[in-house]
Amino acid sequence: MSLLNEVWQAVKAIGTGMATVHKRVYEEAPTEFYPYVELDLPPVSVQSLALVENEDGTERCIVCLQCERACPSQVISIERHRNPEGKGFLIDRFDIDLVNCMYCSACVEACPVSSIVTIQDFELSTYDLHTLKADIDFLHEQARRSKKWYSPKLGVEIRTEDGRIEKAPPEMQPGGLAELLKPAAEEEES
Amino acid sequence: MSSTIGLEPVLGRSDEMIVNMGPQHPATHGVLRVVIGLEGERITRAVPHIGYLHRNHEKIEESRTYFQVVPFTDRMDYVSGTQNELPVVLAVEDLAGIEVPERAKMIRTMFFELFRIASHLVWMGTAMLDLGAITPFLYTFWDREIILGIVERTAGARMLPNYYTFGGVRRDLHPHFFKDVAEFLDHLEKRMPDYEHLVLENPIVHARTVGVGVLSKERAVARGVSGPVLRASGVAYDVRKAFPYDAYPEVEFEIPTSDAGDTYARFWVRFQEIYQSVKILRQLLEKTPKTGPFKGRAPARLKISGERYRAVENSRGELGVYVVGDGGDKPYRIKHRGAAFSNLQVIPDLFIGAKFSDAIAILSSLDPVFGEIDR
Amino acid sequence: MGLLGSDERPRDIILGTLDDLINLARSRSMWPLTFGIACCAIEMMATWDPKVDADRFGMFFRNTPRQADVMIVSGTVNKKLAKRLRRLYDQMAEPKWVISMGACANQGGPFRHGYSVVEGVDKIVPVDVYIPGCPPRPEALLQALLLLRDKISDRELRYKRPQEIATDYDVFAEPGEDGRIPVL
Amino acid sequence: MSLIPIPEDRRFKIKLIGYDPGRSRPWLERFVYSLYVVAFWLFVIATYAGVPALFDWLGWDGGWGYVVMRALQVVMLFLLSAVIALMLILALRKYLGKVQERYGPMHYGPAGGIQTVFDALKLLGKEDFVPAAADWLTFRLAPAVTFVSSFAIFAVVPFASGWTLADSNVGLIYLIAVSTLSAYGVLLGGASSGNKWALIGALRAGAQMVSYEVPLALVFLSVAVWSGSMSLGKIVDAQLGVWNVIPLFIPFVLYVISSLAELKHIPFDFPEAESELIAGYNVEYSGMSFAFFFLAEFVELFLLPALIVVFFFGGWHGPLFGLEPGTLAAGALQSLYFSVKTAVWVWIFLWIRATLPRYRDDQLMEFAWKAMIPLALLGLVLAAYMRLIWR
Repeated sequence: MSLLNEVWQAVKAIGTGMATVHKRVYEEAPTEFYPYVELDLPPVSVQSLALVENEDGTERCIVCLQCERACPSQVISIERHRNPEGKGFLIDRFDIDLVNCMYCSACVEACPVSSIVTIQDFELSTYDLHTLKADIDFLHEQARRSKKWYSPKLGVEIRTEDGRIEKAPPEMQPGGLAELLKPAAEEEES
Repeated sequence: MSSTIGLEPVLGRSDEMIVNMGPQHPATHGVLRVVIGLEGERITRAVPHIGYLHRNHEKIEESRTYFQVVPFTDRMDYVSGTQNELPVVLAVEDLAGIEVPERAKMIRTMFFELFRIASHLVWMGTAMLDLGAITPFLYTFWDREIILGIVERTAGARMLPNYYTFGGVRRDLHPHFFKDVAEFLDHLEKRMPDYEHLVLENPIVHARTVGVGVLSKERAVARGVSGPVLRASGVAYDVRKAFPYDAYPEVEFEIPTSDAGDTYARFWVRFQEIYQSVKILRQLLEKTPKTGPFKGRAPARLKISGERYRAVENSRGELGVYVVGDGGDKPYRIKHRGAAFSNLQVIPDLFIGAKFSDAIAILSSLDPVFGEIDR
Repeated sequence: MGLLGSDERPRDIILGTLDDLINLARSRSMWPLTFGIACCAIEMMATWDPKVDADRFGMFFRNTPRQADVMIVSGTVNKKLAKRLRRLYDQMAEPKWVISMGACANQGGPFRHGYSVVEGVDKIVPVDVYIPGCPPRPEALLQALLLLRDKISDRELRYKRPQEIATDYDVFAEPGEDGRIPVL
Repeated sequence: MSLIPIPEDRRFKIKLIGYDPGRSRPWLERFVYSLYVVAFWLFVIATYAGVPALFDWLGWDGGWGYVVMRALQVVMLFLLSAVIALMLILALRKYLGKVQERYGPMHYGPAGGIQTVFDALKLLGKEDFVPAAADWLTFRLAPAVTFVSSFAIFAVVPFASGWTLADSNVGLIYLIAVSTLSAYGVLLGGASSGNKWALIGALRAGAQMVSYEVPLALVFLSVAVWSGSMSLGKIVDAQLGVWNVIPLFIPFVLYVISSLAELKHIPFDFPEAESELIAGYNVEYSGMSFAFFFLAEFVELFLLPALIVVFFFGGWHGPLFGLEPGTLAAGALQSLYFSVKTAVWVWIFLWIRATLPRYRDDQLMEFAWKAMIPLALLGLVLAAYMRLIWR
């Protein structure tokens, strides 16, 4: 009898497994139709790097070389010269080797003026590796193309329809919990 | 020839067939190569060869500053993301005397346990793939996608987020983090019975794993294995309990152990660990303050002298690091202690005498990850 | 890769049309090789998971190189693995394509300063599509696979000369005096 | 300093050609896949009713005309097997997609309907490679042996009353002979490849064949004893009152298990254990040779469930609504019943494939020798005893 019971238990277990699998036929799959439907990535997602210009077209970067020093993968190379008029430096060359970048966003952490930012554009696959050696025009173009970007100092910024740069609403911010909770707490008090 | 290292004495035998399992083999979970001597289906010799993913982690890290070391450690045990960063972070915090706020510790622990679940889910899928069942792989990867989505919303990357830093974590939690994790835990608890039906209760899995690849307690200790492999052999050693770090002293959890030491026991222990991780996460969701500091005060340039060994219990076992600082901003020496590397030592013990199909099941129950083994 | 094995565009209308048809079929049925190397391999597996599901585009893994069309180099290739990678590529049946996934496969990535890492898999095998990222997200791999699809089926892209493979890199050790290949 | 000029737009955009689903469209899927089913059904009708009617109309139904007619039917069946393979590969991939919370092929052709056509065309244009270590003749012959031996089962399968190529009175013996041959193809292919994985796969196929052939023969014997005939047509006829599955329940269960083993199907897919032996016996095959192994596998995936239906589920039997048996309409209806029953069994096989892991190869042998053969003998004795009592 124990043998029969064993066989019955085995058949029952296999049946349960098969029922578990078959259950999914009636459920809608969670697939994203990626190339047909645009992907909605969180604003802090690190997919690529960009160099933001100010609204008036001037450079936000002050060429302090902090990002070059912070980079663990050593892909940033900058050349600069002293500004002949006024103080500070001007950019000669600002290259980021996006091929060898490890997308750790250490440069973004290091940037004191939030000039170098992370963006969500991941569609950078290419037939030709040379297109990924990003010079300053490429990095500016990346910023111009993207609607929103992130840097730890200023949080998530968005580009409005008329080209102005604004801080994103608190629910888009990674550390936005405090600001988000504040109105609710005030309402409770009143 | 280079392909017969360790097998020279048997080359003359005609009744033994020598096959190379790997580096490209679907069941080796990466680039392990095991040179196997077969008599029919029975394994007479097994010599594991590693080094196909040697990336020179330690020497590159010694030429980087402490802040730059952290993203490199991510790439070691790439299945369990942030777990690798913690030993280095803990050791440097000890040496530099950096204070970590309580909330930061709790955030770290939550990410640690999330990645433990993610890693065990990947293990479950691939182990079942090795045993021949395709479907659980897809289910576990979908559940893992949910975890990675939660991680990405806060930390900025899916797999290797470079999230921990000296003194805490890099960013505050996403506003919906607590809600997301609670929803995910509910979802996972609904799915776990399905996984039990498909994996643990399946009679074919029983037939393939019970009594296969038995690792005795003494042999396990002698070989220096750790993690689920050790606990399945009946040794209740867990770094989280033995040398607590971060928020682990404040949460309650058990160490699941089994005395059987076979492949099924290793499967079972990993399942129980998922339940324990869910338990820890539920407690931390209650305890963690919604707002507060997420990062302590750390100097921008760390200059460290002294040496320190710190270990954490990652998904595969004791992941340790030995850091020596010579007063500069770069480590003088970094030595990683990989859990999967030590677990791989038992391959000859378990393989020899087993059937070839058993070897596949045993290897999947060891759950090797080659970023950490070859470094 | 033309039907008749040459890189020249067939001038005949019938052969040209047949060539297009076969290349259309090839581009719509790319079976990658199961060859995971490192971190990117996990994201490569995730490309076939329910969220992204590359099987929608008719791609599924084959374990043996003989039956695979696309090799996805998903991770760091070091000098010990280089020979094996080249052998796998040689074992694949024509026509075959290579996707270089992630920073390490592209040019060595963060590990390129080490002594053991091959700086770019295109020094060993000809690469058709490169994906930046460390690791690239699954959708990026899907985009690369679709770029490869367009490269195979599109005439203009198809008949472009492949980039010349650098050969000055000594990945392959010469056999020694005793005829043995030294272990790298 | 790059040698290649950097293009104006550095982005390479995917060309979104064809058809954007955006979401799943179950009605479209059903429509496209029912087209396949209709094609299959029309092929069956054309083969078994159309071709004889054509030759009858031509008045060319004697002597050499008969030979030509049969040859034409075989060609039609070859085309039919191609349709079946395309259909079942697609069905497998779509069903696996369904149960795995994803979609499966869906972007090429409406709802992925022509995905497998692309696959077949691609394999046609792929290099067909013979390794240096392989035995050329055997290596080339093995896929043909495998395909022909599974295709040969078609000869005796009755799709409707009288709709069969050869309703031989030794049909069962023919089946045993032919199905044994299919393992030979695998064995030859694996052993001639000059590859160790393939060799292990071939040896496993041989060992597996030894263990399932004996219970299979005993099951055939019980069916023959109970039905009183070895002709498949007569076996179906004998099930007019009650299907064989009720009196012959033990042989039925054993037959399903041995069918799974003969099919090299999960949980018994040892010769082609993908995660153990890379691809097993066909590890060195590429291009069309591999396609023939694939084709043979999926033709068998249709034929073995079809034989289950013939032996145990009443074959083509079903309500005829007053149609005269033997007419075209009745034949079409009967073949529809037969196809639907077969489809249910194919679905069960796919379901098993989606769920279960793989046994170890010695466990099947142990199971076969210790459990299946005694049970098969018991089933045979019971069948003979019941035959004595009731018929």
